[in-house]
Amino acid sequence: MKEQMTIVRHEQLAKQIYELTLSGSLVQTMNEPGQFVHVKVAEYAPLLRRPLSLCDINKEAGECTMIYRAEGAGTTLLAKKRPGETIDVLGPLGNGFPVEAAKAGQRALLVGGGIGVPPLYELAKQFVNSGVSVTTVLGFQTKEVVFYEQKFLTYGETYVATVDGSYGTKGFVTDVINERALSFDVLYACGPKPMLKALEQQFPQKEVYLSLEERMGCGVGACFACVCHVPNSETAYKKVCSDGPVFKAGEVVL
Amino acid sequence: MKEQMTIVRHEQLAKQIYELTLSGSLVQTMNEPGQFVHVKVAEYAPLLRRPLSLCDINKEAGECTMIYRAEGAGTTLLAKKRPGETIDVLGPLGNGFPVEAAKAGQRALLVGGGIGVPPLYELAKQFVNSGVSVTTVLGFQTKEVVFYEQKFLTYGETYVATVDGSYGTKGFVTDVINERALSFDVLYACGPKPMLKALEQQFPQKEVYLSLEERMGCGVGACFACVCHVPNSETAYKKVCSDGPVFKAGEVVL
Amino acid sequence: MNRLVVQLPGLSLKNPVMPASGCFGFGREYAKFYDLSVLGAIMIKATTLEARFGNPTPRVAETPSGMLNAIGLQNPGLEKVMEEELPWLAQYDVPIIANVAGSTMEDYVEVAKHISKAPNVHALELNISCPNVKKGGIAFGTVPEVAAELTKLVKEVSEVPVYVKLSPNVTNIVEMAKAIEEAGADGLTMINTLLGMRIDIKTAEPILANRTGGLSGPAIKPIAIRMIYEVSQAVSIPIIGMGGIQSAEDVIEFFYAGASAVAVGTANFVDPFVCPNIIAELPALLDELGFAHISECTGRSWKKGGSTIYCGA
Amino acid sequence: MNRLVVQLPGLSLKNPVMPASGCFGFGREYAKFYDLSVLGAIMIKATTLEARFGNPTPRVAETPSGMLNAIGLQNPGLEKVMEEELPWLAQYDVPIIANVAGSTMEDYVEVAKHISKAPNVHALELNISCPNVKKGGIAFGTVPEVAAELTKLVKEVSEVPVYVKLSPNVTNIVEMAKAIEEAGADGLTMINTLLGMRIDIKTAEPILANRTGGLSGPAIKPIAIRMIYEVSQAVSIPIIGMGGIQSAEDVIEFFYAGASAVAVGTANFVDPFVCPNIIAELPALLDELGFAHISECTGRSWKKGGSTIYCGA
Ligand SMILES: Cc1cc2nc3c(=O)[nH]c(=O)nc-3n(C[C@H](O)[C@H](O)[C@H](O)COP(=O)(O)OP(=O)(O)OC[C@H]3O[C@@H](n4cnc5c(N)ncnc54)[C@H](O)[C@@H]3O)c2cc1C
Ligand SMILES: Cc1cc2nc3c(=O)[nH]c(=O)nc-3n(C[C@H](O)[C@H](O)[C@H](O)COP(=O)(O)OP(=O)(O)OC[C@H]3O[C@@H](n4cnc5c(N)ncnc54)[C@H](O)[C@@H]3O)c2cc1C
Ligand SMILES: Cc1cc2nc3c(=O)[nH]c(=O)nc-3n(C[C@H](O)[C@H](O)[C@H](O)COP(=O)(O)O)c2cc1C
Ligand SMILES: Cc1cc2nc3c(=O)[nH]c(=O)nc-3n(C[C@H](O)[C@H](O)[C@H](O)COP(=O)(O)O)c2cc1C
Ligand code: FES
Ligand code: FES
Repeated sequence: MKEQMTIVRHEQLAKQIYELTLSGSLVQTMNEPGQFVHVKVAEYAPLLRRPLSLCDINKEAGECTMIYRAEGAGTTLLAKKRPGETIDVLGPLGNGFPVEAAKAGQRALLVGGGIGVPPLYELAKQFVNSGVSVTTVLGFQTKEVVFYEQKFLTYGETYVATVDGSYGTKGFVTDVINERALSFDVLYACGPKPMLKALEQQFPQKEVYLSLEERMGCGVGACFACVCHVPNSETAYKKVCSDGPVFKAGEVVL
Repeated sequence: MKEQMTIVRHEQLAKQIYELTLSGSLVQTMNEPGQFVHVKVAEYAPLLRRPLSLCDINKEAGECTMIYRAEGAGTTLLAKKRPGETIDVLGPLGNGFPVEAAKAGQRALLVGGGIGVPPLYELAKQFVNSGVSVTTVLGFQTKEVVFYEQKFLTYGETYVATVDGSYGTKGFVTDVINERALSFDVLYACGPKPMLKALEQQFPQKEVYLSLEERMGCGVGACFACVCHVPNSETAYKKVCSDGPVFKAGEVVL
Repeated sequence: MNRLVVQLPGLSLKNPVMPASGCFGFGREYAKFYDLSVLGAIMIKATTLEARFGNPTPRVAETPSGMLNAIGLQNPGLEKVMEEELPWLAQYDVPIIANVAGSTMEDYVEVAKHISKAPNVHALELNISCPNVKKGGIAFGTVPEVAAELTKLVKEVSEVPVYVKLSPNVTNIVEMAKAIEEAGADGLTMINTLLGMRIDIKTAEPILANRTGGLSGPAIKPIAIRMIYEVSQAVSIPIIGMGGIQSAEDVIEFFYAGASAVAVGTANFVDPFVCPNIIAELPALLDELGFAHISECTGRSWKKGGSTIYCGA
Repeated sequence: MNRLVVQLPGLSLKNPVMPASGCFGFGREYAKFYDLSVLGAIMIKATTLEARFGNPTPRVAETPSGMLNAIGLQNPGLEKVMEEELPWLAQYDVPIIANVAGSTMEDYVEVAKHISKAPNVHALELNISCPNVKKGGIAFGTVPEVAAELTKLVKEVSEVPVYVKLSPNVTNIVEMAKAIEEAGADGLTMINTLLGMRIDIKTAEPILANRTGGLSGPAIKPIAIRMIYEVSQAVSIPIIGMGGIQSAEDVIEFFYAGASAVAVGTANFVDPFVCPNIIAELPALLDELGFAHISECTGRSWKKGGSTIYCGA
């Protein structure tokens, strides 16, 4: 569950956005899109691991890919690492998207916001392999940070929205869904909390799965850092790291 | 005085002993053997810089070489760095060995103990260039950590002692000097304090220069971490980092 | 191989390394990584009378070589701990140290009375210093008389030895320790976290929803070492040391300072295998340093002649 | 570009960034790296009545994201500072804050009386908290009444405003701060170092010859932020904040917590250019955060509505 994995590729995709491909035997234990790895970027500081979602699992090649935004101390340092160097990876952790919730012949709507886009890629891949049709809507702040549109296009219809209108539809992912009146059987989303809330509210009658983000300590369920409330209880809780990060809409309070 | 220098070579010479060659424009400001550079090994931790003596200054190639023992946190991390990576270097710092104290035609005795050996190499080189004859005595704990004997041989007679007798003369550098009755005009030494004390006591009538080691904060004379006493005064002091690290025997209390 | 065996009041430890309270839940999560029976003991998450949800999130923030937490003593409450967590832990051959917390003295007494009856609870650890509970918690840990009174009350009802966990947020840690020793504590555990804070540069809001939180991790190690060094020379009850331990070398440093056993907190988050790794590395380190038994290290930095035996490098 | 200008009692600062006492000597060494006139002010090394050699070496030890020091107030004594160091510093257009230390109240008073007459000394900083001086020093910094009395005595003789430097090694920093404010201090500087220790794994001896030392550097930043956050809400005199500052972002964090200016200590050792670099970066950071003037940041984390103006990301 913990390995020094080797960087095989490390490329910048967009402004501050990096694609990191690692090889190691841990890949053989990776199955679910939406699961994450917990990455130790440097030997001493930063101290804590960084959670990054699995974006692509390639068991044949023994490789997995993550996409991340270099912003704070840890990810900025990570962005400086080069192929050949190794990284301490713990995982896969958490419970991912239930792929089986969409049956062959059904249509899954995948909605990603910003750095929430990556886990949807492995999900799209698995759907296409199991005969589920995929529609993807990706939302970004601005043109400069758009990534993976082409990659998603190979799996199905793909729409992009940017908040400032510099690329694709101007506005939010929900604007695209509404304008295009996109239909689907099951919805899967990952992105900022306001986006998840909007989707939860808009489709109360649908089967909707949401991937949450929360600051983590341990990443394995031991420290109680990442809890969220369960509806209608003052003390009941779920842990984002080990019960999630993917929850069915309504299961937890957003 | 501060530069991100690039690693051009990084090789292991002996057990835990590494030779690090850096290139950068700072090399053009490096002149005195015995001066040191203050190296920041990683971006965050370890926090403090590590003092390392200049071992070889190659202005033509724009390269300088240091030799260090990987032992604690900083040097162990340093040993993992590979050619092409950069290191934050501050220097050259301190006052080195007075090369001009030995005149052409005279003989200099260079005495190094363990990881005190490196600065003597640039010193030997400069002596040979200025017509001073060089005798070198190198002391190590054991055979496994012996380095640079061949390199010193190109500049003159070279003797090696090991404490456990596994290589060269069994015993200390002073044993070699006594047994061989080595003669010299000026003595230059760098190594553990007991060795420096022994040399100071043995040659009270000679011109002797000693390079000291002390735990440092700033490395530039501002923090008062590295002071030593001056004989016959309770408050007078010298700073190893900025007044030294090389002192004339008798100038400071060992 | 009994050179790691340590005997403390109520605790017969196969080795002196245990996870610290709050950094290991009730053991279930780390049981997926390794067999918990390798541990010297387990300090379980603070238990309160009633179930607590704790503070709003974010509850953790990273700091240089450390982290802040403001979990707020989330736990399922005494009843569930007694009925679900402790029986589950009983499958492992490992003594449990139950961390007891509350808002009032009565809370502590009530929890202590019951939890000390659980067969695998071999000792209590009174958490009088949690900086994240607004009512009471912090005052218990900073006023010697109050800490002493609480210790006495709990001692009266507990069926197992009582260790009191010291807060480092005090002017005079020795005074606290002595008051608690005099009140009858069987041992001390130290240190709990230092009160700290971080502010988000973009929003100007504290990063933690609770605003302040407890600082733990390697950053606080020198403070822990200093406090254990001072306290161990002033009291005669044993100390379980903690605060930033990450390696077998750190363990030895805590012993030298005066600890008789150690707990590992934050480092579990960095490396889930840290406890078994440290336990595995200790014998070789003892060889290297020339000690037959780890107990020889306790207090070595201040015991007379402490520095004469080992003559390395 | 006067958006960095800060007015404090006695101090008209072109920017709020200054090196912290003891981390910059008397300026001579860093003058080789850059023009000292770029600095907001300089806090010079603690000055005592007589010259002091200080403690035996080793005097420093590294810790995770920090360092311990036990210099022991080495300095050339009042006379030499007045005759050599301060006149030398007068060539730069930069106000000096003289750090005053001693073993007795009389010492402090004597040094304060004289050094406050130097033309380029614009304020005093009373170092009542240096943990390395065995006689007296530590008590001054931990007992509110004693600190208040010392403040009063020094205020009586000083010709310039008096700032008092708070020790973090106390249970109740707010109580200390209020006592000192009431005694007439013009400002506070905080925090001094935390008392810590490291032990050599091979020898079992403390690494510092003085055994314990003061912990500084990024490791202590969250503690400094918390203390400034608490104190700035309780007093109305300004605070010069310090403790682990390494970057322009750190400076803003200290301002948000409640500081009106900042000092940079340990970071000078890591990067001799850190002060001018921070000063150069501040204007762009203010732009990014949407502030016209750095003073708008002071206390923003607790001032009402503090979080509503900036709407980033
Ligand atoms: C389950 C999960 C999956 C994620 N997957 C991805 C991904 O695929 N790609 C990606 O770019 N980001 C992802 N994130 C967010 C990512 O973890 C943070 O952006 C990252 O930890 C920030 O680290 P830093 O060094 O840049 O920031 P710093 O500011 O240095 O981080 C300081 C601390 O805060 C935590 N932190 C800061 N921002 C966040 C955040 N948004 N969420 C959680 N913790 C945070 C860090 O982990 C660290 O402990 C994921 C988060 C979670 C919880
Ligand atoms: C002027 C000078 C020149 C030196 N030249 C060389 C050289 O050419 N090659 C070489 O191998 N070593 C040299 N040293 C010693 C070298 O600086 C230390 O071995 C090194 O700093 C240890 O770092 P670490 O990360 O291994 O140890 P750690 O234990 O992680 O170091 C912790 C702290 O203690 C300091 N420290 C530890 N040991 C020493 C020591 N022996 N001297 C000074 N500070 C120490 C470190 O600098 C650091 O601040 C020199 C020292 C000085 C003062
Ligand atoms: C997330 C977290 C939760 C904690 N919860 C508790 C607790 O419930 N009870 C307690 O006594 N200490 C608690 N602590 C303090 C630790 O047990 C320990 O004293 C402290 O973290 C110092 O050790 P460390 O630096 O190894 O983490 C907690 C610490 C952390 C980091
Ligand atoms: C080597 C060293 C020497 C110091 N000397 C003094 C001093 O003489 N007087 C004083 O008030 N503070 C002294 N300090 C404390 C600093 O001024 C500062 O308060 C503390 O280091 C925290 O800031 P930092 O983390 O930026 O270093 C010293 C600190 C260090 C590291
Ligand atoms: S991060 Fe520790 S419980 Fe989720
Ligand atoms: S290391 Fe700071 S004065 Fe020498």
